[in-house]
Amino acid sequence: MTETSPLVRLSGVHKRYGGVRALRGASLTAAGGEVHGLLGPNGSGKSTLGKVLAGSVRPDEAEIELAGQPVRIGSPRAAARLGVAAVYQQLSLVPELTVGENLVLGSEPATAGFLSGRAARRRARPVLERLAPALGAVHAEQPVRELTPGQQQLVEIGKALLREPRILILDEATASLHRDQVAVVFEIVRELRDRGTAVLFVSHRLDEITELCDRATILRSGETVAETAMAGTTPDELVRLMVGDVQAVEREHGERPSGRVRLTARGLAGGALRGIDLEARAGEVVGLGGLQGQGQSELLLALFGATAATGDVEVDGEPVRLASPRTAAARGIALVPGDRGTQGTLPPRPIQENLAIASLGRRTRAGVISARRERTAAESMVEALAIKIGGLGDPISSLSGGNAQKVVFGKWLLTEPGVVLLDDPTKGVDVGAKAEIYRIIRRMADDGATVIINSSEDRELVTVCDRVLVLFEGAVRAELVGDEITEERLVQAALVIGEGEQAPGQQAPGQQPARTRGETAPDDTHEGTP
Amino acid sequence: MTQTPTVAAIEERRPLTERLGRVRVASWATAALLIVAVVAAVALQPNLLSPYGVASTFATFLPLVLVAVAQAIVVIGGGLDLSAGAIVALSSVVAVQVMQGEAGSVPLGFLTAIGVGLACGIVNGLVVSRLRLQPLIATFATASVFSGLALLVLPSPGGTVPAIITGTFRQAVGGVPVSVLLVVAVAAGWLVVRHLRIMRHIRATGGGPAAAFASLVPVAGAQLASYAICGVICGLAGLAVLGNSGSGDPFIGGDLALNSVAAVVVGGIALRGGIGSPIGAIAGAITLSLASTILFALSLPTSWRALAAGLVVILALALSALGAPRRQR
Amino acid sequence: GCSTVSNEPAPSGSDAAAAGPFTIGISNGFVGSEYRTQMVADIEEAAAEYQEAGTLEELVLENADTDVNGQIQQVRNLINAGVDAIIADPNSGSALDQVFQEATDQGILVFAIDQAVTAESVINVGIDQELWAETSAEWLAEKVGDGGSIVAVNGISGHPANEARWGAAQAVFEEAGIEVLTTADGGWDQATGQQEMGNLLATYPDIDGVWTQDGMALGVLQALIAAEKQDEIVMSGEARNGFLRLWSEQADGFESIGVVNPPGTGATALHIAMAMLQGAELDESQLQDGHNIVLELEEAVTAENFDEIWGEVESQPDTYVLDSVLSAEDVQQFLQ
Amino acid sequence: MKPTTATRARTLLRDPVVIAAVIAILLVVVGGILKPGFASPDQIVNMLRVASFLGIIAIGQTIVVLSGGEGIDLSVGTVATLGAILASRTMNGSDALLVPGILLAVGVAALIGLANGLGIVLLRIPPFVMTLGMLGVVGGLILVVTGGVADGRAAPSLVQLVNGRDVLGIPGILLVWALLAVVVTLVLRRTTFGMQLYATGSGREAARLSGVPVGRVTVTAYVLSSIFAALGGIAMVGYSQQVFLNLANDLTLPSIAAVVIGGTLVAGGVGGYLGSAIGAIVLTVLTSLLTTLSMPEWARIVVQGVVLIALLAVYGRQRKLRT
Ligand SMILES: Nc1ncnc2c1ncn2[C@@H]1O[C@H](COP(=O)(O)OP(=O)(O)OP(=O)(O)O)[C@@H](O)[C@H]1O
Ligand SMILES: Nc1ncnc2c1ncn2[C@@H]1O[C@H](COP(=O)(O)OP(=O)(O)OP(=O)(O)O)[C@@H](O)[C@H]1O
Ligand SMILES: [Mg+2]
Ligand SMILES: [Mg+2]
Repeated sequence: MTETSPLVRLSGVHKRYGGVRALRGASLTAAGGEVHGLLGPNGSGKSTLGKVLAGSVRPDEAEIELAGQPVRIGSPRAAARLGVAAVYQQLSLVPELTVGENLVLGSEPATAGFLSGRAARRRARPVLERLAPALGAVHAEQPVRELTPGQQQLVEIGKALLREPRILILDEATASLHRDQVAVVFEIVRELRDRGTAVLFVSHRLDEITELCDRATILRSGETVAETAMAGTTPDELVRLMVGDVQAVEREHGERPSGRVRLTARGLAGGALRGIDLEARAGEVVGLGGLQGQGQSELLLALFGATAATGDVEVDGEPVRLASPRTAAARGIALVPGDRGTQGTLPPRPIQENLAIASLGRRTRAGVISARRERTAAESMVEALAIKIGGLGDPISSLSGGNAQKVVFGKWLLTEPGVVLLDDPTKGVDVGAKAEIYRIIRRMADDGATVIINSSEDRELVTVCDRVLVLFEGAVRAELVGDEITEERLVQAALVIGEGEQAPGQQAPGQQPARTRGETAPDDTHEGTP
Repeated sequence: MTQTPTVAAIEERRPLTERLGRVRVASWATAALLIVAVVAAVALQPNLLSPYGVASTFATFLPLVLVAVAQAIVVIGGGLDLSAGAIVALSSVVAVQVMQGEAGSVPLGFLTAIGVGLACGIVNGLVVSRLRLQPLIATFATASVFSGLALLVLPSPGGTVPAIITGTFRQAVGGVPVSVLLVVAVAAGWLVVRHLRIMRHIRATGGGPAAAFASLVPVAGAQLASYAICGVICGLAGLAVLGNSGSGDPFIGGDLALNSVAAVVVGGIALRGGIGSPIGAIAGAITLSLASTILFALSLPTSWRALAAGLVVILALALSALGAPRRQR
Repeated sequence: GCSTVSNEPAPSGSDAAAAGPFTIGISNGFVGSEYRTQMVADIEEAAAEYQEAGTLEELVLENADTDVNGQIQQVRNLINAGVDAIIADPNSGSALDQVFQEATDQGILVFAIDQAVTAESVINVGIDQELWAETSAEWLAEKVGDGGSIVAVNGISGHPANEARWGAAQAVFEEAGIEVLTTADGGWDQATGQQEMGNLLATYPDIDGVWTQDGMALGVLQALIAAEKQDEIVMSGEARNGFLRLWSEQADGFESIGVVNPPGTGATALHIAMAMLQGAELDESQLQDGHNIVLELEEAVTAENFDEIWGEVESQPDTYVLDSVLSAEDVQQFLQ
Repeated sequence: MKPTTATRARTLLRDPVVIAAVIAILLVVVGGILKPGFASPDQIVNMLRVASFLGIIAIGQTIVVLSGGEGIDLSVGTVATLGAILASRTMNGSDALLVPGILLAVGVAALIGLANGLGIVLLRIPPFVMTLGMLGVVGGLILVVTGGVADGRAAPSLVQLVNGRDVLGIPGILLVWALLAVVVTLVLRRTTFGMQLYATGSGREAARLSGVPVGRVTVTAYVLSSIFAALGGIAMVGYSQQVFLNLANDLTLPSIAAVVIGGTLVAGGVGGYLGSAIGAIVLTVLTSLLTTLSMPEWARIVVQGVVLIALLAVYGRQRKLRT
C-alpha cells in the first residue's frame, strides 16, 4: 500500500432485510492492481456487500469512496459509470437473447436509437475470443438458454469484461466452473490485475483463494472481522477466521462396501446419455467424474425419472419405472438437484414446508396434515443438520445458500431414502457447512443408503467417494476405486479420455491412469458426435 | 486445454441455411395455421377474392391487427394490456370530437388520436413501472378509467368521421386496396421499429426483469416505453376503427383487448415475455379473424356456432402451443 | 391511380323482382339475452313461410356475441355471401353506418331493428323508444303524484336507446313535478338491477316510485319484495312473463305497467324486405325522417287488462317477451 | 428471538388481509356518513349477500392463482352462468330437485374445469388463453343447452337460503360462505393438497423434483375453480330466483380483482382465501357506494378504476428490483 487513496473503500455499511441484518457496519478496502478475496461463511453478507458496491442493493447506511472520492451509487447504471462491474452469484442473463446480445446488454451501441449490429459484434468479439478456450463451441448467435450452466457463467463474466471495469466483482463466479474453465478465468483475472484493476473475488473454494488472491477481507455476520495478506496466512488460519474451528472431514476409504447391490442401471440412454451401465451397493458412495457436462447431471435426473430416458433400472432387484420423480421417490430414491434456486427450493414458502414437502404422506391421515408432527419433523431436521434459521415460518428465501442447501438435504432425509442422488451438493456452500454435508453423506451411507454424487470439485469426490465413474459423452468410460481416487488421477482420467476421443492416437502410451471402460461401452457411443 | 478454441465462437455470422433452421417451431406453427385459414376461407367463400372482398376483409382485420401488434410489444416486454380496447375507444371518440366531420381537421384528428393513445399508454406504463402494480389487474383498472373518460367525451354514439378517412379506406392504389397496404405498412413499420435499442431493452425486460436490471437495462423505462408504444398503436387502431365505422362510439372495441391476447398467443408469443415477434401477432390476428369467417361460411346451425368458434380458438392455441419451446432444462 | 373498391351494384330491386328466390342475411351481435333469441326465432318463423313458397332461398344467420368491430365483420361476411337484404340488430346506433353504406352501395337492402341507426340508406324498423318510455313514465308520474320522489334504474348510460328513453322519461317527470333522486345503471340485467335497487332502497329512505326499463323490472320488484316495500313504492314494470308472473303473485295492492317492446320487429322487417325485394316500394309518406318505419305500440299491460293478457301468455316460459309481428298484409301500409 | 408486541403489530398492519379489511370498513363508514342508510345493518347484510356470490367464485379463482404458472381462470363467469342454468332447469322451482340440480351443475362444471386443466397441463396452452377459449366454448354450450332461452326457476329453499334472514337475522348463504371460507382455508393450510398447491405455485420444477404431482395438482385447481364458479352461480339464482343467459358473466374480472386485492400473489404460491373473501366484500361495497352517490355514470366508472389502482398501490405492489 502506498499513501495514495485506495481504489475502493467501503465503510460502515449497514443493510437489513426485515428482521435480518445482512450487513452491520461492514468495511472493505482494496487497491487497484490487487485481487482481493471477500471471504466468510454462508450468509455473512459477502454478496450483499458486493451488490451495494455494484448498485443493485440500496444500503441503509454506507460510506463509499472510489479513488478517494466519496460517491453515492444509486443503481447498477450509476455503478457502471463509475467503472464498477459485477458478476453476481445469481446469473443475470436473459435466456431468450443470444450470447452476443447478452454480452452487450445494457450497453448496446446505437445510432439515433437504432442498434448497430456491426459495432456490437466488434465489441463482443475480443471477449468471446478471450473466453473461447473455456467456452468451447459456443456461438455468438446462440440463445444462452441452450448453454450449460458453466458456459452461461462464462458469458456472465464476459459481460463484465466487456465493460472494461476499474473494479470487478466476481461473486462465486467460479462455483459452477470446472477446473479447466477456472484456469481460463484466472488467467484473465491476472491480466486485469496487472492492468491495475481491483478485483473483488468471492469463493468458497479455499484453493482458489490461496492461488489467486493477494489480500482478503473476512466477513462474519455482516461485520468485517479481519483483513489479511494472503502471503502470510495458511489455509487453516483462513478457515479459522471465517468459521471458527472446523473439524475437517478426512477421507476414509476402506474396502468397497460389501453390502448387497442396491441400484442397477443398464443401457440408460436419452438426452445426453448414450448407454450407461452402473451398479451400486448399499452403503456405497459412488462419484461421477470427468469433464463437466458429460452427462453427469442427466444421469442423476434420469435415475430420478425427471427426464425422458430409456433403459432398465432396478432398486433392490425390483425394476423401477422411470416415469416421474414421484414414482422414484415412492421407491426410496431421493435427488438433491444441481440448481438450488429453481430445482431445490420453493422460495416464498416457509422453511417448514420446504422440509416437509417430499414426505407429506408420512404425516397425514386421509390427506389431513398433523401440524404438530409436521413441526416436530422439521425441528428434528433443523437440529440434525444444524441449520441456522430464524424461525420455521420464515421463507426459505431468507436463508443463506448453505443453509438452504441443508434444507434441501433435510427434505429428502425425512423420506428415509435408500438411494440418494446428489448433484453438486456443495455448490456455493461454505467450508463449515461443506464439512457438515460430507458428514451427512457418510452417515447416510453408513446407515445403508446408496449415494451417487456428481461434483464440480474433484476434491469433493476424493473426500467422500468409495468409487468414481468417469463419464465422457454420456457413457461411463473409466472407473477409479478406493485408493485410486486422487485429484491427480481424476484429472488425468478426464483429460486422457477426452483427448483420446477427440484425437485418437495422440494418447501417450503408459498414461493409462484408470481402467477405461471404452470397450464395454455400446457400439453407438459415437453416434451423433460430429 | 482439453477443448481447443473453436472458430465458431469467433465467427461473425452463421450461414443462412443454419439460421433458417433456427427459426422457432412456433413460427412454423403460426404460419401453417395462417395458410390453412386463408385456404379454407377462400375455398368456402370465393367472394373474398373479389376486389371488395379483399379490401373489406383487410379493413375489418386492421383494428385487431394493430391492437395485436401493440399487445405483442407489451407482452414481449413481460406485461399485458387489458386496456387496449378502452384506449382504442377513447382515442377514437376524442378524434371524432376534434374533427367534427371536417376534412380540414383530419391531420389534427390523427395527432389527437395518437396523442391520446400515447397519454393512456404512459399512464399504464407509469402504473406498472413506477407503482409496480401487476399488469393484468392494473390495466383492468385503467381500462375502467379510459372507458369512463370515453363516455364523458362522447356521451352517446354519434358524430361523423370526415369522408376522406372512410373514403380512403375504400380506395385502391394501383389496384391494391388501401386496407391491404395499411396492413403491409404495419408489418413494415415493425421491421423498422424492431431495430430500436429500446425494443432490445423491452425484450430483455420481458425475458427477465431482474437479470435485465442487473445488466444495466433501464427496466422501468423499457416497461414505460412498451406501454407507450402500445398506446400509440392503439391510437392508430382507433383511427382504423373510425375508418370502418364512419362515426364515434364510446363502447367500440370491447372485445379487442382479449382478442388481441389470443392473437398474440396464436402468433407464437409467450405470455411470460421475452419471446416472439409482432409479425406473428399479425398472423395470429388474421388467423383468428378468418376463423370466424370460415365458421360463418360453413353454415353450421347457429346455436352450435359459438361453441364451434370457441373450440376452434382452443385448437389454434393448442397448435401454436405445441410449437412453443418447453421451458425445462 | 386511386379508385373506390366496390362490387358491381346488384340490379335494383324492381329489376330483380322476377329474379328470386332471394337470400336474406341476419346480423345479431348479442346473443346473451332471451329477447334476442325470441327475435331471431320470430324471423326464422316468418322466413319459413317464404321458403316454403319458394321466394326465399336462404336465411343466412350471423348470430354471435361480439363488439362493433365483430359486427362490422358480420355484415361484410353477409355482403360477401351475396345476400339481397340484411336485417341487423345493430350494436351501435352510428358506428355501423359505414358498413351499412357499403352494403346499400352494392344494392343490398338494409334494415335496422330494435336500435335505429343514423345512416339514411338504412331502413329502421321499430317502435318509438321515446314514446315507449313516456308511456310508462306518465303512468308512474300519475301514481306518484306531484312532489313525489323517484329513482330510476336505467340500462347502460351512453347507449342510444337508453339515452332516448331516459331523456323522454326525464322530461315527463320534470313536467309532472316529480323529483328524481338518483339514477343507477342496471345494464339491462335482472340481477344487476336487483342489486342496484337494493342499494338504492337502503340509502334513499324516501322513495315513492321506481322507473325502470325492460330487462330489469323483475330484479327491481324482487328487491322491493325483499325490503317488503312492494306495496309502498310504485314501480314501472315490463311486459315479460317473469315479471308478470311475480306481479300475478302479489297482493291486490300491487300495481304496475308493462309497455311492450316486441322482439317481433325483426320478423316485421323480414316481411317488408321480402315485399321490397319482390318489387314493392316504400310509401315515403309513411316514413319518419325519410327512413324510419315506426311501429305502433301495443296496448300496455296494466291493472285493468292484466288478467286478460296474463291468461293468454301464462303458459309461456318466464323469459317470454310479449310480442307482436306484423303480417305480410299488415306491412302493406308502409308500401306503395 | 420472540417478536415484540410492537413488531407484531407492525407486521399485522402490513398484512394485506388486514389492510383489505380496514379498507372495507372505511368504505362502509364513509358511505354511512354520506348516506346514513348505507351503514345500516340491513344494507350491510344486503351487501354481504351480494358479495357472497363473488366470494364463492373467488374461492376457485384463488386456488387457480395460487397454483402458479400464470394461473388464472377467465371462464368462471360463464361457468357460473352455465351452472346456474343447469341447476335451475333441473330444480325448476321444486325443493325435491334442488340437490340433483346442484349435482348436475357441479358435475358439468367439473368436466369443464377438467378440460381447462388438461389443456393447460397436457397441451401446454397458457391458462389465460386456454380459459379465454373456454369462455367462448361455455358460452356456446349455454346456447346449445338452452336454445337461447334459459328457463327454470330456483327452488324455494334455495331462495330462502339466499334471500331469507333465518339465522339470527342473517341470510343462510352468509353462513354457507363463512363455512366454505373456513373449510377452504383449512384445506389450503392443513392438507396434502394445500401444501402441494402452494409448492406447485412457488416453483413448478422444484415441486416436481420433490415428488409433487404438479400436473395433477394443477388440473385439480382448475376443476375446483369451475366447481366453485358453478356454486357461486347457483347461489346467484337463489338471489334472482330466475336464471338468465348472462347471469354471472360479468363476475370474472371482479373475481380476479378480489384475489389480488386480498394479497394473493399473481405469480402464485403466496396468499390465501381469507384475503380474497375480504377483497370480494371491498369490491361489492365500493360498487354499492358508487351507485348510491349521485354522480354521472362516466364518473362512477372512472372512480372505480382509480380507487382500484389506489387500493393496489397501498400494498399490492411487486418487488422492487433494487432491494
Ligand atoms: N433479498 C433478501 N431478502 C431477505 N434477506 C436477504 C436478502 N438477501 C440477502 N438476505 C440475507 O442477508 C444475509 C446475507 O446474505 P448474503 O447473500 O450477502 O450472504 P453471502 O455471504 O453472500 O452468503 P453465501 O456465501 O451463501 O452466498 C443472509 O442472512 C441472507 O439470508
Ligand atoms: N448507494 C449508496 N452509496 C453510498 N452511500 C449510500 C448509498 N445509499 C445509501 N447511502 C448512505 O446511506 C444513507 C441512507 O441512504 P438512503 O438512500 O436510504 O437515504 P435517503 O435519505 O433516503 O436518500 P435519497 O432519498 O436521496 O436516496 C445515506 O445518507 C448515505 O450516506
Ligand atoms: Mg453470496
Ligand atoms: Mg430515500
